[in-house]
Formats: sequence, structure tokens, C-alpha cells
Amino acid sequence: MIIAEQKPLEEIFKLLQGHERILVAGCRSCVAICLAGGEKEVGVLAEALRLRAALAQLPWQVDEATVERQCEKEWVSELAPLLKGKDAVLSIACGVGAQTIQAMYPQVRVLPGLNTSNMGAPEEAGVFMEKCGGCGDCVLHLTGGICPIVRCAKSLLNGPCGGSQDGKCEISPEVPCAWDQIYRSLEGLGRLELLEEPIPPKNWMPSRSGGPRKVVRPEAVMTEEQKRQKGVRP
Amino acid sequence: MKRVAVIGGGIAGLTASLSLRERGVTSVIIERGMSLGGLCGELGCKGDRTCVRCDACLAREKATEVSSCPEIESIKEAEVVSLTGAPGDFRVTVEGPGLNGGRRTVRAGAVICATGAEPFDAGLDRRLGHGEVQDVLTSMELERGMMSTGAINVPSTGTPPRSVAFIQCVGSRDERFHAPYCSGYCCKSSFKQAQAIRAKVPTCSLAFLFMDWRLYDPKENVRLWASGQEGVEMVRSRPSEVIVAEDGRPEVRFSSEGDADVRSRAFDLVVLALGLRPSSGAAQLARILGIETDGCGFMRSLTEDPCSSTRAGIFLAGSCRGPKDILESAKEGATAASRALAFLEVGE
Amino acid sequence: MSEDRIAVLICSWGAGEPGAFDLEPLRSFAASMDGVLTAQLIERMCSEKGQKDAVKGLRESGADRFVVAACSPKTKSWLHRSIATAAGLHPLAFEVANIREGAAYVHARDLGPRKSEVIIRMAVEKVRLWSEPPFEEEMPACRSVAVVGEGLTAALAARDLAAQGLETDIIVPGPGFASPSSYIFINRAQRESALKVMREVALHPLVRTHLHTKVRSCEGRPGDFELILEAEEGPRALECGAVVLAPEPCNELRGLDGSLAPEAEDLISLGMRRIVILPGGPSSGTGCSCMTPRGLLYALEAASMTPGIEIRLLGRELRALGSMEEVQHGAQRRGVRFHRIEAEPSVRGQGPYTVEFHDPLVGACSVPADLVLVDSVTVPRAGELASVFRLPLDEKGELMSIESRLRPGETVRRGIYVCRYRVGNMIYEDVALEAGAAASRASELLLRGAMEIGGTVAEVEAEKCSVCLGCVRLCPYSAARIGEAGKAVIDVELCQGCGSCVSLCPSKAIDIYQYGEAQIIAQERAALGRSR
Amino acid sequence: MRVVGFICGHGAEGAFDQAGERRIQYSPDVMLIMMPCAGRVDVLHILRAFREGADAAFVGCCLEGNCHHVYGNIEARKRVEQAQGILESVGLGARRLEIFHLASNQAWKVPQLTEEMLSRVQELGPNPLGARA
Repeated sequence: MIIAEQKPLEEIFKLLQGHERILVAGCRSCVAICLAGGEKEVGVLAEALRLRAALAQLPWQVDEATVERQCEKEWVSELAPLLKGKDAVLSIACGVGAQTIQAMYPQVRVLPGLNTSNMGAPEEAGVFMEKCGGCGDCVLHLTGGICPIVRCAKSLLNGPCGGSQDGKCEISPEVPCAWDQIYRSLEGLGRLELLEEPIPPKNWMPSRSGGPRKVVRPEAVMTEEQKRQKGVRP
Repeated sequence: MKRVAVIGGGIAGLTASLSLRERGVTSVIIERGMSLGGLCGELGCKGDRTCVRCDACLAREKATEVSSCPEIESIKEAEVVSLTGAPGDFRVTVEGPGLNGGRRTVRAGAVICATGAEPFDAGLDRRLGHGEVQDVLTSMELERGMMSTGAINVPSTGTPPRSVAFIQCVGSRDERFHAPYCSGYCCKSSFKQAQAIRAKVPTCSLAFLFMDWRLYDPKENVRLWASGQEGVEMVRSRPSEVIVAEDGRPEVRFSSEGDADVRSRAFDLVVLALGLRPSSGAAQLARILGIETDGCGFMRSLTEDPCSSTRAGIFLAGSCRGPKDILESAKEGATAASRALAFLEVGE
Repeated sequence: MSEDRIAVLICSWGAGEPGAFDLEPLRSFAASMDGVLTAQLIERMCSEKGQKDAVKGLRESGADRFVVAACSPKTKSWLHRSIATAAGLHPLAFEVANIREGAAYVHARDLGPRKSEVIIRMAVEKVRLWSEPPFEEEMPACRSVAVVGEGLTAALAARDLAAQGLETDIIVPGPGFASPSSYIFINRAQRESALKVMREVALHPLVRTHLHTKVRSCEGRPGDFELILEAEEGPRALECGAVVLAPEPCNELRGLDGSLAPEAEDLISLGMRRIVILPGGPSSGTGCSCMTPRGLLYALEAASMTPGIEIRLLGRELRALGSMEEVQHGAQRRGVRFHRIEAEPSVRGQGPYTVEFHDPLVGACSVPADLVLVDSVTVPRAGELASVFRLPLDEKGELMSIESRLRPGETVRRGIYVCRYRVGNMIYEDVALEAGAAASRASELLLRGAMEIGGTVAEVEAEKCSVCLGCVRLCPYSAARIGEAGKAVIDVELCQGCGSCVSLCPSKAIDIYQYGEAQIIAQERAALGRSR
Repeated sequence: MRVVGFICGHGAEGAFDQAGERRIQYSPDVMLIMMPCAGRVDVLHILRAFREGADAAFVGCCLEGNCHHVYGNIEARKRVEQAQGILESVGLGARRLEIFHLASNQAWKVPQLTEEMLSRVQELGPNPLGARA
């Protein structure tokens, strides 16, 4: 899932300068689960903005809304009635959500209330860890199910660097060395021989280096004819 | 007859009554004092932000619960004067100021005796200076301060102490006072009082003068605690006396293990950790109930069944059958309730 | 004007003794509130007449909910419930405005009435938003108790339960009851009565003993559990209303080679005249380095049977609570020696041994010994039982109960009770009381008649749930789980109404009856003088 | 001055009740809202109280390690810390919010803690939002 965290309140206050009618928009998906942008956080942030407005005598009028998935048009269209007269949407979904709203409602300014951080998972309640770099060329089958692209600070593909100390990464004693973990995982699987096979230099084209990526599932794409029959406008 | 007379409204009696009520059995608590809670109710909370598990708050909580139960009647300021009838259908007659001088007879299928124990009268051990040397407090007097105002002050100055000595086993493990037994609760209690003092006055130095340190819960490891704190001493010793030092403070004379000399040290406050002894009137009550007492004057219980007395239909719970801490008393209250109920089942 | 139908009942003693302050202005204040159909002064509400008046007032007014302005809700809520029921209302359709402990008793005379108004206003605003919670009285589906254990503790618990007329199933992993470790008995009489209890229990008509059987899982709820038992002939189900976990503590004296201590009476014939008993130390399960009753009892037994035997107990403290003190004196009189040691002793040789230690009273000691015994206690199977019954373990690896709140034997799962020991000081009495207390809790649950289910309970609005698992991870009672529809559900039988999940839920999908979100906000606004 | 106290139904309510039983006086500016457990207290409740004009707020709970619902008071502490951060950021100040640990037999703490809270608010000045009422 996508992990995000709220921007510091002070930064959000600055973002909202000059705006009056504000909608705080949350999402019930990933950001709710990582406690950054669900309905509760929408409420808390809205309440903080109202307090700030009252104390600093700012003209802010704050409304709240939370949709199921802010990255999908059908859900985002629920916001339409609430957007009437608004001059800013403070989106506390991931960047995808904020962009979806902006794309659908070009007349309102969409401001990001969160910093979208990574793709990860909860390690334990309240602790979220990056797990996948979305590099577009997965090697987990060679590395014991542990991603060297994001879990190694240097994204090394063929073993640890000299900074690996007692199973920890040199960037911080808190961070485990991914290659130490990979070794242990393969050892447990009885597949240490996989380490003998060098992983060739990585092709970063499927990653961000190749520009924005697009995934197409032809079996799900409606044909032009279907779109016409269904009345979908291009 | 599914009604039980519970003699004593301390923690054991309260728990017994509540436990019976849960099982649909009504009870009458006969309490000698003016309020429910017993000895436990005279203790103060010893926690600051963190609970030290002294369990003192439970007297109040259980007493509140009991007074909110229509199934439990409590007669305060009254004592049992006679017991007639037979097991399964007793008649307990009570008398006292709570009945405006009158008498009342309560019918009950069984009786749970939970009369508790009393703290040792520190004045009897004259060497320890209570009542004669100023700033020598009993553990109960210290508790009273904590309970009513949360304050821990040196009586003569009204300010918090800078040094405190705890003298353990006062009136326990002492043949001179017919108390050959260990009272069990006092190590724990002193340790918790010490924590409360530390929480209030972090710089206060503490000394425990003890014979054996008897705590079970590893969380209550006093040595571990002492070793992590500046100025906490564990001195294995039974002090010989407490006298008035030159500066007017109480001075403890003691010798300790591996040290042939007798030492003298003055403290701002000396706390006497009182042992428990049979409550006054225990012997008379035992006679009224027709049950036996042991050599020390506590109610005697059956070997196989610690909560049964020597007479059918009369059950024992808590310190009346020997010193207990709060939690043990509660367990006994619940167990005695089971035994009483089992007895009533058979009776019907 | 709202269409709410609220009644306000003010007890004449609600502000303390009548006359403490004039309640009439308070009554007319309450009567003036929006949606309040009637506000009445009730003469002594806890009297029989007061209750009748209250019921009559409610009935005549046509109110469907009410506020009681009286003393603390802690003391009299049963009374308000019965008033509600008698008036034909939901038993929880009321709110208490505590104007006595909350105002009259704690504020100066002139301030009490004003504060009482605020308190009543808060209660009215709260009750206005009251909605009917799931609430029912349910009889336990099954009134039998499963006792899981292998020895005396289980037998004692079963005895107490069966004596109260409850059917009891004892689930024993082995071929029969383990014989109790002899050192928990102070005397022969105790040993005999233990054997008697075990025999009696085995023959009791209400007790069924399942040998060679283990529990594989435990599902269900208080009053209606289903255990899956694993026996030699295959798995089978057992219904029960409550469970008592009574693992038998194992307290033993063992030689350095791991063999059990010989019977005290055999020592001489084995050629063992010099015996040293060491404390188990932190690794033994006693968690301490103390002389315990077990060692003491063995020493006493050995010393009384064999004059001239030389027996020493080593340890930092001597734990002999209550009457065990007398046992200690007895042992001392018979020549048993006690050495207090601060540091670990060292043992040399292969038998005979030499034990070296430092006793502050005597100095450095080096004593020969034919037999060195180590005192150790373990409570077996704690880990296994914890995982089968989904219970937490404490830092020592023992089954956790919530004793600190004086509910002996209770665990976080209602209906499952546990015997806990003060390992390191076990005597017969401790075992009997642990078993007694846990059995008592189980019988309280099953004999109380109807169990109340619901009331203050949390509920998930499935549409809003993001299935973040927050409530599932947090709930101290394991009442939250993901239901068949793929959304969180809170089991009304298990929920104890703390509300932690409500304030945690990132999707505001959970609310709690009796303390609803809107109710709390309404109270806040009322407290701060905001209009509705 | 107006102080809103969210109090748990065990230790804290017990202490306030005991204060009543013992006729221990405290300021009528303290308004109590009963909670089943301190774990019920939501950041939203706290922030809302300030928006409605409270000058200070506190959460009263059982002593740590003695929560009747195992760890509701630990949850409350986290909520209070979160809310304190927000109060600081919006400019009201974190010191207007406190968590109090109270055992049911600690009535003596009630006047001490509430007085302390009130004198602190006196020093910080009233909540500017309160004037709207």
C-alpha cells in the first residue's frame, strides 16, 4: 500500500494562505490505513484549521469530505456538490488522489496536505516501512523475497557494500542491511547458490528513468465502439 | 436458606458478598466500624503516575460496589452477640450503636467470618520509641497521611523528610509479643511506601532495616530497585532501639551482619512496619460462633480446606485466619463464598 | 421546538440533605429546556415511594428517555434501570446528572445550583442523542466448566465447582492426575487430604475426567465455549460455559545431575549425611535466589527423620510467610543450618562435593556435601495454554491475569480463568486458594442466571471501515475481528465498552453506545454554554 | 475560566466522587464529561472543546498499570500528546492540556490538580475563542 504522512501543520497553514473556502478531502484507502488521511485525520486537520483560523482571524471556512478512493474518478465525483464555492481543496490522500481531484475539477486549487512517501507495509501497529521501489523489473525471486532496490540504501544488486556491520546498514544502526537479510532468507530456503549467479546491471528503463509509466490491460480496455455505445466521452 | 451472614466489611468480606451476589445469593455484612473497607480502607494510594499495585484503591471500589447492590445489606457499627440455630439455618444476633442500641437477629444459612486482623500496637515495643520519640510513625500513621492529603511530612516540622528509616517486623516474628509468625504483607507495604516517598521527594534517602526480605513478585524486586536509586540502603538488622538524637531527630541503634559494632543513625522520620495480630474480640467471636482459634489467636481453618472453620456452615476468609495481603484476602473472600454456597447446596 | 420526549427527575436528596439548596429553580430550569416534557422533584428517589413516583411521572409524561439528577451514578444505577423498566422504557434509556458529588458537595453554596444547571443541561443534551444499544439478558448456553490441568490444582478447582452443582470436565494430558509434589505440604495431614480430594473428584458424579487429552482450540464466548479436544481416539468437541486453567506448578528439588531428590527417609540408607540445598537462582523459575518453603520442608523432614544428619539451606532470603515461620523454627531446633549468601555459591567435585560460599556472619565457608540439591519451580505449559486460549503471557512467561484490579483469576478473555502462583513460595494453601478463587470466578459467571450482553458496546459501520486492522490489533479483549463480509466487526459478547477502538479508528467507522461521538460533542457544547 | 475534564469511569471518576463524599472543594469552572475509559477520549473531542471555548482541558485516567480496561490510559496518553502538538501548532499552547492519573481513593489530588490547571490558564490568559459565546 501507499505510505504517506501529513505535512507539518505550519506548512499547511502557509499553503492555505489567501484561500477562504476550503475542503479537506481524505481517502479511505491506503492513507487511512497509515493514519494520514482517513476520515479521522480529515476531522482532526479540519478542527486544527478551524482553531487556527479563529485564533489568527483568518477567513477560512473549512468543510470535510472523505471518499472511498481518491484515485478514482467515480469516487471523486462524489465531491462535486461539496466543491461548489470552494477555492481550495486540501487533499490528504496520496499524490495520485490530489492529482485526480485537480484533473476532474480544474477550477479549484488542489493543495497537498500529505507527503506521499513510499510503497510499504505496517511493520507493527503505527510503524510503516518501505518495501517496494516500483522499479518495474522485479528480482525478488533471486533475493529471497527481499527487495534490494529499496531495502538496501544503495540499491545494490550483488551483495552488500563494505558498510554492512553486524547485520546493520552503515546509514543507521536502526536499519538492517538488506543483503544480510537476503543471505539469511536464502540460507533458510536452502538456495544460497542463487548468490553465485551475478545479477546483470539493472535496466532502469521500466523504472522512473523511462518517464511516466503506463500499464495497459487490453482485455479490460473498452473498444471505441463500446465507448460510443456506452456514451463515454473521449 | 440461601442467605449468608458475612461478619466484617473489609476486603475479604466485601469480596465474599459480591461473589455470592454474582451467584444469586443475598448476604448481610455485619461491620463493627462506621464504614466498609476495613483496614484496607485506611490505606492510601502509593502510586504517583504509575500504579505500584498496592491495591489500596480497591477497598473503596469494592465498598462502593457493595453499597450499590440491593442484594447486599450492610449493618454498620454492630457486632455479633450470639449465634443460635444450626448450620443451614443460623440466627445471628447483632447489637450496637448502628442499630440505635437495639438488637437484630439475622437468619442465614451460612456464616463467613472475615473479621480481619489488627495492626500491632507499636506502643507495646517500648524500645522503638513510638509515642515517646518524636517523628517515629507507624506504617498506618504514614498511610493515613497519604490517604487524606497525599502528604508525607515529618510531624515535628511539617516538611517532607530528607531521610527515612523503615524498621521491619515490628510485632511480627517476635516471641515476646506472642507473634511467632511472619505477617507477610509488611515488606511489600514498606517497599511501596518507599516508592511513594521517592515519588514525592526524589532526594530523600531511605534505609530498610529488615531481617528477611520477603517479596515474591519479580516486579517488586526491592534490591533491583534499590540498586538503581541513589541513597537507598538495605540493612539486614533488627534494630535494638530508637532514641532521641542530639538534634532532636529519632536515632536508630542497630548492628548489622558482618559488623560487630552497634551503629547509631538519626533520620528525619522512622517508620515502624507493623505486623498484624488477631483482631480484638476475635477470641470472643470465636466462642460465640463455636469455632476454634489457633495458638496465636487467629481463627483455625481445616487442613484440607483453608476457608472452612472447625464448625460446619461457618467459613473463614482473609486475615482473621492469619495475616494476609489485600489480594490474598480477596481470593479468600471468593473462595469462602464458593465453600459457603456449596454448603448451602447440600443443605437444600 | 424539537420532538424529543425527555423527562428530568430530580431527587429531593440529589443535592445532599434536603434544603442544602432550593431545588425548585433547578426544576423549572430543566422544565424550560427544549424537548423536556416534564421536570419533577421526586421525594427520596431510592425509597419505594420515590420509585413509584418516578415511574408514575415517566408514564404520565409520555417520555421515552430521562435524566436523573441525583447522586453519583456509581451507587444507584440499578435503581434507575428498574425505574426505566417499570415505566416501560428501555432499561438504559437514561442519563445521570450527578449534582451531589459533582456540584452540591464540592462547590460553595451559591455556586452549587449554577453548576447543577450545567450538569443537568449536559445530561439532557446527551440523553437527547441516546440510541438504543444492543442489550439482552442471555442465559449461559452451557453451564459446565472445563478445568484444564494435570494435578491437585485442577482437582481442587473441580471439587469447588462440582460442590456448587456445576458439571465439570477435567482435561488431563497424561494417564492420570500427577501426584502432587510432596514439598507443598507442611504436614502429613495435608498430603492425605490432597490425595483424598483427588480421589473424591475422580468419583464425583458431576465430574468427568478426560485422560490423555489436550485442548487444541477454544472458540466461542462466555457461557458458550467450544473446545476442540485432542485425544488418543481423535479430535472431538466439548461444550462448556467457562474454562479454568489450572496448570500444576512443578516444584522440585533436584540433584546436580538432574535426578529428583531422594525421599527424605532414604537419605541415610543412600549414604547421604551431608546435604546442601541451593536456591534455584534466576533461571530456575523462582526468579530469585531465596530459600523457599520447599527446601525448608524437605530439610525439616530429613532432620526429623534422621538425627545427626547435617543439612544446610543456602539463599539470600528466607521466605517463610505466616505459619511457615514455625516450620523454620522447627527446622532450626532440629539443627538445620541456614546460610545467607549474596553471591552464587560454587560447587566442586563429583560427589562428594565441596560447596563454597560467603556467609556474612561466618565469613568464607567451604563445606563438604554428599548431596547437593537445587530448588526449582516451573509452571508447565504456560506457553501452550496461552496460544491455545489466546491469552497474553507476562514478562516471566506465565499466563497473565488481571489481578491488580482485584478480580482474582480473571484474564482478558471473559469466561476464561487462570490459577496463578507466587512461584517460589508454594504451599498447599496457596494452591488451594488459587484453585478456589479461579473456580469461584467461573461459578459466578455461570450461576448468576442471565448474563447481560451489550449496553456500552462498540459497533462498526461496515461501509466506512477501511479494514486497517487497527481495532483488531488494539482491542484488549480481542472483541474486534474481520467478519465474513471482509469488514471489521466487534463481538458484542466480548466487547467491554472501553471505546479505545472508537478513538483509534482512522475511518471514524466505529462508535460506541452510551458514549456516542455525537453525545460527547453535545455534552462539550452544553458544558461550554453553546446552544444546541 | 472554563476547564473541560474528560474523566474515565474508574480511577478518575472515583476520585472526583470521593472528593464529593469528603466535601473537598474545587473550582466550579471544572466541567466533567464521563467516559467509559480514558481510551475513549478522541483527539477530536479535545480539539472541539477548545474550539467551543474551553480555556483548558484535561483527561483524567487511572494510574498507569491499573487501567480497568488494560491499557486505555496509555491510549489516552498518546491522544493527549498528539493533541498537545496540534494545540502548540495552532497557537493555543500545549500547556492548556494535561493528563491526570488518579486512583479512586486519591480525592486529595482533585483540588491540587485543578487549581494547578487553573492557575496555569490564568498565566496563559483565556482562550480567545471563548469570547464568542
